[in-house]
Amino acid sequence: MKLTRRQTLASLGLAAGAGLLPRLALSQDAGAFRIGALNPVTGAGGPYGTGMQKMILAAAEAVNAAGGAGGRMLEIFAEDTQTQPQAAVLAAKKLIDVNKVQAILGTWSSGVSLAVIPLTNEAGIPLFHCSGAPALSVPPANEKKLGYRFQATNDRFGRAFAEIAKKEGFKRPATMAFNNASGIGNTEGFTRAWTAMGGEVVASVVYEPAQPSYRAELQKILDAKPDVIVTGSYLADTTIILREWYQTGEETKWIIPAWAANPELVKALGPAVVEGIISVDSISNEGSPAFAAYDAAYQKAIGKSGLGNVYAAMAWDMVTVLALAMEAAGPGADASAINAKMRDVANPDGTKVSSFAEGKAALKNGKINYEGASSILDFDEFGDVTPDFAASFIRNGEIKREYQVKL
Amino acid sequence: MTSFVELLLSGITSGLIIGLAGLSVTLVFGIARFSNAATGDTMTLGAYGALMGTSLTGSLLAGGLIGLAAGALSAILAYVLVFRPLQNRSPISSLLASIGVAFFIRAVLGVVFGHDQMVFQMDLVRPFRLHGVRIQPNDLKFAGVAILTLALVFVVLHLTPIGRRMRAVADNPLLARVSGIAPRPVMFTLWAIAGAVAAVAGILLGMKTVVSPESGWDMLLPAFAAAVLGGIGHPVGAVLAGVIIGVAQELATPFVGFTYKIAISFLVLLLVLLVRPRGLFGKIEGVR
Amino acid sequence: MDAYLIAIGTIAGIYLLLALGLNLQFGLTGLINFGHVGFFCVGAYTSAILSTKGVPIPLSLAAAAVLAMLAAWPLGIISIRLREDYFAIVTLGFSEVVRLIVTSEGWLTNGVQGIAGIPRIFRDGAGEAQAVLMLGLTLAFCFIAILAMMRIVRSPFGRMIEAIRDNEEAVRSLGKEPAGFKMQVLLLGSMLAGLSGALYAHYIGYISPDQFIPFVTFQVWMAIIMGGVGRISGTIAGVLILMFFLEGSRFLRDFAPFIPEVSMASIRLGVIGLALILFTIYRPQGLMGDFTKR
Amino acid sequence: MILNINDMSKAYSGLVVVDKVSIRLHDCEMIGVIGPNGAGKSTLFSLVTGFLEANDGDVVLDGRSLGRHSAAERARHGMVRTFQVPREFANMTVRENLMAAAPRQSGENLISAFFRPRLVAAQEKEIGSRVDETIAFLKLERVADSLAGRLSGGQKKLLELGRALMTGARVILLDEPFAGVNPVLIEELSSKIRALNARGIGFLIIEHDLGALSRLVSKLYVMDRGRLIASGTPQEVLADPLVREAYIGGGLA
Repeated sequence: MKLTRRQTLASLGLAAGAGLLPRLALSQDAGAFRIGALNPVTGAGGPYGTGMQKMILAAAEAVNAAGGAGGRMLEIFAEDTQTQPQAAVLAAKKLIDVNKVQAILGTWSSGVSLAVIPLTNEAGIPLFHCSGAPALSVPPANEKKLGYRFQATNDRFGRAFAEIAKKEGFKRPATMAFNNASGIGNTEGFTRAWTAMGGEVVASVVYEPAQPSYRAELQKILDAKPDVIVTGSYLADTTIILREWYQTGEETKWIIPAWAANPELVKALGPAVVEGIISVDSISNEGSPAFAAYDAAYQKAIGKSGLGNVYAAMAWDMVTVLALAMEAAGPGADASAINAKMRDVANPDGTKVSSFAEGKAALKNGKINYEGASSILDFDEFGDVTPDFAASFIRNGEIKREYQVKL
Repeated sequence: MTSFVELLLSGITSGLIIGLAGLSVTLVFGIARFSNAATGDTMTLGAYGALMGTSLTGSLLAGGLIGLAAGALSAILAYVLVFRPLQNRSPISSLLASIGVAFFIRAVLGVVFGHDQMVFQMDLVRPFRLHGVRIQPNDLKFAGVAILTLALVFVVLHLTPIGRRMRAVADNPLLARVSGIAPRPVMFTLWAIAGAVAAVAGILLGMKTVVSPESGWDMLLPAFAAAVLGGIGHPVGAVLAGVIIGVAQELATPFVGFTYKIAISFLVLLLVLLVRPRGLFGKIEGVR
Repeated sequence: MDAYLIAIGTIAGIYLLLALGLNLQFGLTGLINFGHVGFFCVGAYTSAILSTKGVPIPLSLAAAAVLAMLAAWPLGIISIRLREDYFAIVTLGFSEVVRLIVTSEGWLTNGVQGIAGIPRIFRDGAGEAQAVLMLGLTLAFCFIAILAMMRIVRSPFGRMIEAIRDNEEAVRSLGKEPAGFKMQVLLLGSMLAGLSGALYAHYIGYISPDQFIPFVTFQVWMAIIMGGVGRISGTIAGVLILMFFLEGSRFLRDFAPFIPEVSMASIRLGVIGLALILFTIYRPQGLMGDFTKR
Repeated sequence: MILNINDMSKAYSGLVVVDKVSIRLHDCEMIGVIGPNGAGKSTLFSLVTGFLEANDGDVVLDGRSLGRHSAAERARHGMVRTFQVPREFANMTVRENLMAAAPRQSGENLISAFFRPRLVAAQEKEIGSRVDETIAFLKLERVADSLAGRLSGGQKKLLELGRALMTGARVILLDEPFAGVNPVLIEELSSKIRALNARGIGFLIIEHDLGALSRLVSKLYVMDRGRLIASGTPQEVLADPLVREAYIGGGLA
């Protein structure tokens, strides 16, 4: 088996071409509005990516069924980020250069969004993402104000933690953060908000993942005698830390983000260990009609409840909000005209609507306010959603929501 | 002071796990003569085996034995399919192939079990105090299992005919072949033991932490460091070195910063190679 | 030209620089460097940090190459005389420590947040023209590197490193010190990796510590092993295979919808693993034949 | 040329492998070292040439102590060894093997290799002609461009000898030059060694083929369990009862 360099090159080109062909052959109808669905189908985001992609398709179908937006049908080009910046950049380049998409929706991890946003900025098209990193709100990443965040920032989570800690009457908080942008974002947000209230953080630790033991880290925290430990952590490390903490015999309270303090954690550790833990979540819009519509679509596409994939709900909202903005901007509007209408269709002071069809009709009579499936979906000046938060307490193995926190 | 002692105890427990992994590395190195990068993922495999076994039989002990068997079996398979065909080639071939084996095991585990964490359902108990020092019963159990495993391995190595033959091969493979010690049963025993020991390390790690397809690979560097520090090919050395590394990690990180925890084992590795390339207990070694 | 293929070509060029360095180290000299990604990382961060602070890009590229080399130097002093598998472990550890350092030293590297907004090398003109220029620059570096490799292979230096690969003891018995040669090879390969990292940083525009995991090193290993160890043509072929594999899996879903998407990352890992095993056992000389038939 | 090996000793964790061995090699002598398997002969060679670190003892070549020098430095001073199992550069041709052995090549410096091509080319030409001579002397013309790994055992021994010659060695330590070599080639090899000796190169030879060795050397040293137990002319040594005893089961010819 001897391949010359030329043959190898040729076969590579051929194969790549063959892969592209079916997509290129899709009706690249000049009138359609082309959208790139760039999701973490494989890699760490794999559990969510497929659902996100399918919900983008489903929402686009709903828009097209309602006669399109701004006189145009939506056409979706789906790609996988592999939850890796390098692969995501290649995919984004393909979407922008080959498919000529006019918006990219659904990047998930902060690393990927940070890598892709320079490309969308340069192409002058919007990027809708659900990443937590605060850096995505401000220049250079968001200098063109084309980036929209459908998930609360980690910093905002941190502020919610501080509000809850204050409300619960804690005096001596300590923090533990997983060493990544999201984990540190949470605890730094907390520390900033807490010290702004005049409080003091008695100890803080940033730890590396994948350790056989977190005893030394815990010891440092516990030595400061905190009354509550606030974490920016994930499920695996939270499991290990709580297990070791319980076995030290200390009685401390915990405030943990809901993606870590969830039923899985209760199952892994048993009710005795997790008793009294405060789990903090941004409030999704579970009771809303928009959520019901999304949930039905999710059931149909995946066969599971839409509750299990909050990012898929965000992806659903991304398409709907984009289509509403297109409708508001009118036929033939370009990306910047559409971008200018984003807050007009999503933020308050308008008729509350919960689907594209409803909104399209209401737009004829003036301003609308889309209330989404993932949250009520209001954007601040940075293009970030500003959801409220809920504090849930784990009691007897049940996670019960007790009150809301408005920031 | 009590907190120092507590950290020390905790370090010894994690150190024993590192030491077990290092023992597996060092056994393979002593007899099969290459650094087995698949050790970490054999650990993971053992942990998953034990998880499956526990949920099938409902007993942690039976599950652990199943995990142990899974580790041994996979190591023997790797030997028969990969390392035996390579045994007359340079150790580098085996090392490279062992990385392939590592990736392959991890990929299979990822496909079969997914990437969500899994945990051993264990009773968590509050510690008791001895002169003010908190002693965690589970730590004692882990240490007990680790020490029992070590004892068994040393019994096999020193008190059984096959163990004596293994040590003979380790001392001089050429001589052993000439003098008629058939290497084949020796090799099978070696891989069974190496796989089982790695599996025990993986199971203990899984009980202490959580099980995910990546968890074993992260232990590879500490395991190698333990093997080198102990004097590669030297079982007792590997275990003691593992304990030293475990203790060093727990005690030193509050000073150097927690994010540099993994770097400690690398530092130990470098220092040993610089100062005493033979390791703490190294015998004659082709030092160049 | 298709913009997507230009993008693939650029990434392939970046990988090729990495692979050429590793081929010099392993294929020609027998150095088992399992920490190649560490030097790639040093290069990427050097150029990213300097250029975002306003240093002109040609300078930051040069600094990246030099700094990666400088990082290799103490490592070489400590470990170059070690047995080959010790060297492998030490280099693997080195790359992990580099990753820990860029993770932890946030004041310099912005830690886990990574460095965003790294300026592109070509900023004027249309997007397509920029992309073609970047591809051109990357391939030009590859071309220079390939010419240099060919020069090295034909020189007495090249003869000596191949002798070291074949039998280090014999080299010493002839009165030559292998360590010096190996050190130079380590430095050269690291320089290429550093340059490659710098190009990568400017091309992707965003770097963070989790992009520099050992898996990258082993992808490059797979490339040179599949292509043919010790041969420049093999290195090129290997990188093309690697790109085809990495990008091809993007299209695999169109043809094999039965593979669950979530497993795809595992499958990629498994294929790399299998390739390493099968090629080491059955075709150690790689697809392009081995160094013996240059 | 005078080589003095003084009180060479080596022990591994208490086990003495080489025990105070002293050997003297005067102008252009050829000396044989014999002894049963495991007597420490090869270890002695490694100690002398610096491949193993000695616990004690020294090597003095022409009045210069080499005991603290690295293996490569010792080789550069003119003391070159071969190996019991040939260590050819298997993936290089015979010619390349020999070219690589030539000392002081400026092309081995990367900077010269890149920026002084003419100097390097001139040197290569000069080395090339010396290699041609060596190949002709060793009668390796037919395999000059074959890969060294494909040579027969005897040819590999010749090649190692050739490489040693290319370094300009003054004394060569041959470790079992006749092992695995067919009888015809043994004669060939012996005659080459004799010819080189006549040109002024000293030889220290470990060999089990006592017949061939006795015809070659003027003096034999006998080692057993790490110690020298006898020395003298081949006739004297082979008649020594101590030697005979040491060799029982060792297969004395």
